[in-house]
Amino acid sequence: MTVPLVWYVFLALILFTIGLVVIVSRHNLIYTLMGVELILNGANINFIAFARALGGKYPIAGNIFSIFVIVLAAAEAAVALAIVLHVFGHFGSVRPEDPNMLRE
Amino acid sequence: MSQLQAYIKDLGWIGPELVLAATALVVLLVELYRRGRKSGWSLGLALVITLAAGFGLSWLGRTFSAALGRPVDLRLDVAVLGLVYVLVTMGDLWFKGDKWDRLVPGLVVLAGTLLAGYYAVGLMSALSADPKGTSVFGLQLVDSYSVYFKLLALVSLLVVTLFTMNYRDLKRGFGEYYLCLVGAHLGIMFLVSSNHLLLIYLGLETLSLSSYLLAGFRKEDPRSAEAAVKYVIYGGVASAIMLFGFSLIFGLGGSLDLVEIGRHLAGTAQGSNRVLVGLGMACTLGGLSYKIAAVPFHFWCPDVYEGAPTPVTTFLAVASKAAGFAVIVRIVAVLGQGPGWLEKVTSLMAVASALSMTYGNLGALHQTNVKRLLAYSSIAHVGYILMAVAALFGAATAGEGGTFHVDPRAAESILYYLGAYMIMNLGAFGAVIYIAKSAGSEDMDDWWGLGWKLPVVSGVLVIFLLSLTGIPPTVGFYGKWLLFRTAIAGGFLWLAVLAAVNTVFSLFYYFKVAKVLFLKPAEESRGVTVRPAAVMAVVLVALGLLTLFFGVLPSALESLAGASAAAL
Amino acid sequence: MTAEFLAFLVVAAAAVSGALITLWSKSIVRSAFGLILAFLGVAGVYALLGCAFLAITQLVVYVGGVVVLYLFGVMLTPPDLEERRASRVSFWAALGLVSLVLFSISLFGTRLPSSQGKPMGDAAGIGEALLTRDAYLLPFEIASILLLVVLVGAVHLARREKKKAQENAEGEEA
Amino acid sequence: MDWHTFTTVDFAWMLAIPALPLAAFVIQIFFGRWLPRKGDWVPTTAMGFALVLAVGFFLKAMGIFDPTLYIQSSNPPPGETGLSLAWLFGNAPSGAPNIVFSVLFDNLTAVMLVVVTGVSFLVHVYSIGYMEGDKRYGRFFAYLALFSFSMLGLVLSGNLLFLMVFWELVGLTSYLLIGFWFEKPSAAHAGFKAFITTRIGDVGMLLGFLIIFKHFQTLDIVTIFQKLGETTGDFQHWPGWVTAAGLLVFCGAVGKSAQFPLHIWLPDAMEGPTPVSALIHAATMVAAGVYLVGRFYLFFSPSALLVIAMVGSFTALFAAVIGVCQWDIKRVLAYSTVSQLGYMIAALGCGAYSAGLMHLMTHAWFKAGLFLQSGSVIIGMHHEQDMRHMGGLRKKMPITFWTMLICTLALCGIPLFAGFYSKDAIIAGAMHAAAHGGPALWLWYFPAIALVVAAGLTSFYMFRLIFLTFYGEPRSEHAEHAHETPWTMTVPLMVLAALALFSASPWIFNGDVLGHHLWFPHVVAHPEKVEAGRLVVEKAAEEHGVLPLVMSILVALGGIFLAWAFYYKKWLSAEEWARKMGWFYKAVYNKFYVDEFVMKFIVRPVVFHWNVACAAFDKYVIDGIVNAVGRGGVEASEGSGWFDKYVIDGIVNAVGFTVQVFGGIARLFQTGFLDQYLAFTAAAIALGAVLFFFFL
Repeated sequence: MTVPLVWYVFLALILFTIGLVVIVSRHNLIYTLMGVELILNGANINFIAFARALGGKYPIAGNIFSIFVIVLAAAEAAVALAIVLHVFGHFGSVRPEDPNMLRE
Repeated sequence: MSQLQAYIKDLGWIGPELVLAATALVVLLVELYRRGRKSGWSLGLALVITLAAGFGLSWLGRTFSAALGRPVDLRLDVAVLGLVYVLVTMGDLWFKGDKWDRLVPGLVVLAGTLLAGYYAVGLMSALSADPKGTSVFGLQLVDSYSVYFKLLALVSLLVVTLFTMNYRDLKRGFGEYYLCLVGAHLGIMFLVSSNHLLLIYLGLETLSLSSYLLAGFRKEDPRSAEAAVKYVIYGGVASAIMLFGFSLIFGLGGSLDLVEIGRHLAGTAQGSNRVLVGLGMACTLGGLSYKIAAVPFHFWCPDVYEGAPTPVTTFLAVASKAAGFAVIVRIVAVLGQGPGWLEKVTSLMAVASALSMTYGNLGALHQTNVKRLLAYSSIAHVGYILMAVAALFGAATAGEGGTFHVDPRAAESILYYLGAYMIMNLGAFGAVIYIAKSAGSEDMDDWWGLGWKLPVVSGVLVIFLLSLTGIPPTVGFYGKWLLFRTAIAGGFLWLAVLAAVNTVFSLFYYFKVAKVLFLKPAEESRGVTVRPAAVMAVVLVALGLLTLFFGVLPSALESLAGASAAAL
Repeated sequence: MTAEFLAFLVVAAAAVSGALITLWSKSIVRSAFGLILAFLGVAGVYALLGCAFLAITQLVVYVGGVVVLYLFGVMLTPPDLEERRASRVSFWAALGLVSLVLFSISLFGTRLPSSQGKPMGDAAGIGEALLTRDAYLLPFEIASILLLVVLVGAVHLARREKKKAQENAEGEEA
Repeated sequence: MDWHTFTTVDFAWMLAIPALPLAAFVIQIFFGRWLPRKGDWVPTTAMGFALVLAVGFFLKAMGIFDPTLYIQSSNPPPGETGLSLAWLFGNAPSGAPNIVFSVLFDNLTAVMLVVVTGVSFLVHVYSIGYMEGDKRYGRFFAYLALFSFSMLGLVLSGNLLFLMVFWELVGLTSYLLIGFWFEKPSAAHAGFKAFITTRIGDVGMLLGFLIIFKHFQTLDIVTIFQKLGETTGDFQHWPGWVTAAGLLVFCGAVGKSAQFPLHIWLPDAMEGPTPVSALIHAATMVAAGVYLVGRFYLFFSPSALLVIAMVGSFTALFAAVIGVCQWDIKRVLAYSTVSQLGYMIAALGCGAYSAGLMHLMTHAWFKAGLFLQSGSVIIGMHHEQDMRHMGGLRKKMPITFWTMLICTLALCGIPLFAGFYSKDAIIAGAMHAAAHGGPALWLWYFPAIALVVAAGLTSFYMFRLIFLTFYGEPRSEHAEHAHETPWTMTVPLMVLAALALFSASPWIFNGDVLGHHLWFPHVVAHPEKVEAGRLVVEKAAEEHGVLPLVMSILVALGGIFLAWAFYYKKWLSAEEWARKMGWFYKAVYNKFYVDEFVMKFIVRPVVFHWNVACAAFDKYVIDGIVNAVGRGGVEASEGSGWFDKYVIDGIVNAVGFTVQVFGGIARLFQTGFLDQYLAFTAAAIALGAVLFFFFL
């Protein structure tokens, strides 16, 4: 393994940051979900890279964790999209600032 | 011991969860069957399902208890369950309509909850000899700490189910609703006993995803939709951030198992990895703080509480929050062990505590919507509890190997307060459901003088509010006193002073509700058009009595909390 | 610079540039394709680390499932709803860049576990782990319950009420 | 390196320098309106005394302090000569960074004190004439005094925390002064723009300070430099974070010293009264950035210096080009200031340390002079600022004309004038850097070329200004009836003109026309430590090689000649040339669209979020207070009995008041907008991480 671990962690950190920036800067709920997916991918890279570096029983554990993350991400995407479409039905918008009946 | 025996023994330790899962499946089947209830053979199907469920539960119970080495006979309970179920389904065939639509799945859930609760009590007593419990499936830790939270979750499920059955604003989709509700509580039960990052993540997601769906369950109401979207987006982001924190903690703690992580981190001094571990901890604690709505991760809270159906709000404010605390306390107890980390973790908690109690109370001051007021009040209560979490290690002195250990008295105060908080908040939200339905409004300004029209429920509500304020002789008073004691003993005197100041502030808005209810004569009030079912009032009175009972005799709950805290 | 490092650079560049496309693109559809590129890059990272099964899963679930789901979402909502505010995006992007730079200064001084380079879990190993009592059987079961709940709940939310008349009838009964 | 500590008496007198304007400010702001002449003499006198003290210290530095020493004194131990929080409140907890207001006093400080107090005093005197009749006459002097206090504190401060505090105070007071005529929307907006734009640089500076603090666990600047020497060894090894910290600190200078791309606030800041422009935008505040770079000079690694040189020289060229196309007399001077600041920064970046700081001093005199003279012209022209409407003022305003000509020649770098010596040294330094290189050799040619070209442009646009304003026929009603200004205004002009002639090299006394024996490089010497592992250029700055000398004179004369051809003899037509230039002229005329770019992508997003917060604050907190007070008043007046009126209502109102005020805080955040929630949360996580890393 010639690529040092720190490069993987750095890549994960970059994805995390971009994901956060997408979340806070784009004005569309679907974009927010995309940002979440980027963060999850960053976390997964961490899991796999660390697992490989730790060795022992961890390569399997890292793989399993990542698979669960992927599965749950899909489930979450489904729920979130169902809710977003539902909101679209009520408010006619997918901008995060438009559903704004509840405040203060 | 063969693999199969070991397997069954493991199943025995997660009995309450299995019973709940079975209940969820039954609800689903019932719903499926009821969808096509026009045809005659559906009765047969109902009977088959009932019998299968009954026998299945009975078998499970017997096998588990045998595996645990305890004579637990569950046949009677199952028989009762089956009988009730057959009666209601048959009744349903004769009295078609909304009422039974609402009742049947609810009753199934009630029966399942009682059964699971019965089981959990059995586990609790089995654990009294050895509170540390055992590790099952190599992933979960069934100790008295987790069973305590399981009991809390089951009580919440019971009461929320009762509330839902009397919640008229929910018109259809009861099967789905209860499936989500039970699913959420299942998630809680896995969450509170997990000792492994993967299980924490899974449990939390089960809880969260079900909660998102529940928050948006009133499809015709845009406010409910707004609550759901705010919750799901905010929650999705928070859980992703938390997961990123997990990935770092995993890499630098060298394990997925919390105990091992703690050992590993305590062994490593703060070196060059300080920043990465710090980021991991900040992300993890931040992501988890969202679940308990601690400032500054609380933004979703007032909006979602207001928009969600009130029984769901009750669930979010009580069970979901308690589960979040269960995990946070476990994680803080693990992460804070290391000599370098203790101070950082507890300082973050202290800051969150100070912000939460102040923000919650200030926010509640000008609310007129009672649900929203309670939402802010719950943020404030999170602040009070976090005060004890910050002082979790007491006046920490390093043990062998330079690690720190949790002060059991601090943990006890947290557990006690969570129990107390659950009782009084269940009551408060229930009373709001009742009064809001009668007045046709959740706004306080429409409640003037209603206290004279609905004396029992309003009176009980005042008891709950007194308890939330922390006035003796209520359970809230004693709980708060424990928290203050913990904070002062742990060296957070400034937090205790701040909390005292905040309590004075909170008096103002809690009493505003009482003032509205009773200060004007009955003649000037709006008329009461709808009167919810009497069973609701009975539940509320029972909760009110519990509030007073544990206030006068706190030792009953305290000993349970103390025994459970010993497992940490 | 070895071939592996070169390969890493390529897949990492794919992942980052995909993510950046997602961030910057004006059209949400293009963003979704940027997301696909990012996912492909991440799958490449998995493959590079020797996790073939995970890489395939990533492709199947993310590229084949999640992104398609998002595209459905895009199709079901008017495309022109989001006006991209460049100033806002660049403001946050600048903040993100600053924090990233600051953080990576510390990151590259961090002592991390040394790489071991053992072969990673293959499909058989993962399958066995998923179905073994002392390994990951319980999470597997929990996930199944979770998926069931999500399925039913999402259907409830997404389902259109078919007959208004029937609703009204039910409303009267209530 | 030697470290001296000064005596308690010295320390007390040093503290008196900023304390005098502070006291004047307090007196003026509270009692000014009841004092005779609205109290204008209070700050003026205070500044006069401060000037005397500063000159005293300066002479001491010239005479007693060893010029080869970099830093003369350091953080005094608490209780001895420092004013320490630990000293006030008993012993500080062990391990906590000791927050001491310590004075860092070296020869650079001595020079800066004289510059600041000198310009400030002259501006005070000038303002007596300039601001006469203004409805907030007294208030203006109070602000001037407050600004002087902040600036002097900044110069004296020997501690990162206090440096930061005074730095921000300077920004705040400049906001007050730029927006002094806030009834004019453009003035209010300019103040706001200056505040926000410089704040963007300050964020970088704060981060840089945090990094420094994290690594050294101390706020004391002298201690930091001592420890830095240990970190970097003999200045051969530069850890990456030092470069990062240095560049982040430089960001602060970019904001305050108006370097590209944050220069956009300075031209707009001309909306402020002209004395303010002279004080803040020529001599003191904008110089603070250069001072900061000089102060932290040891912190800049070779690569950081390259960046600094590039930014500075690009700014110098860029602003000079824009200055050619301006019509507003003050805006020409504003762009000229940006350009000259670029010179100073570039000089520091090229290693010509004393040349850059010398230019800071000489520029302070003649640019303050130019601004005050333009103010005199503006008063004479009845507040007309467009040069197209001037002309022929030479005879009508002789004192203004002659002093302005002297200052202009100084700015153009004509021999015998102070600007010549400093600018020539800078160009010599840049050429030396180009010849000897640093890292990335060929890049070093850019500063040299850019600075020479900018020198030509400088003399072109300055003489364009002179010819347009003072020569030819009067081109408007006002120009016909222009008149000389009163003595309070002209005396400062003459003083500044004299300084513009003799401040660098008093050749009239010692005949050192070519500047071989300038006093400045001997007083503010190149930091010793720097010589070891880095570009060594100050020798070049002293020697004045023949090529730079000839070149800078030729270029300056060439610029003057061109201006003469264009605007006096009219051999060449400016309009014609502008048309020929086409899109380039358009781009220049529109200031290369940097304003639009920066406003759109940096300032406006910041302002957007800021406005949301401010609006919410106004709406909820301020209105809440006003309403509560108003309602309280109404109810109290309607109350029946005394008890009701004062006690019951008092309690009720107090409660209502509390609810309104404190409830507003929660409302501020609970906006109901999901996107804002997410942004708040991201900010909270970032803040938590910072807390975690740096403070807990």
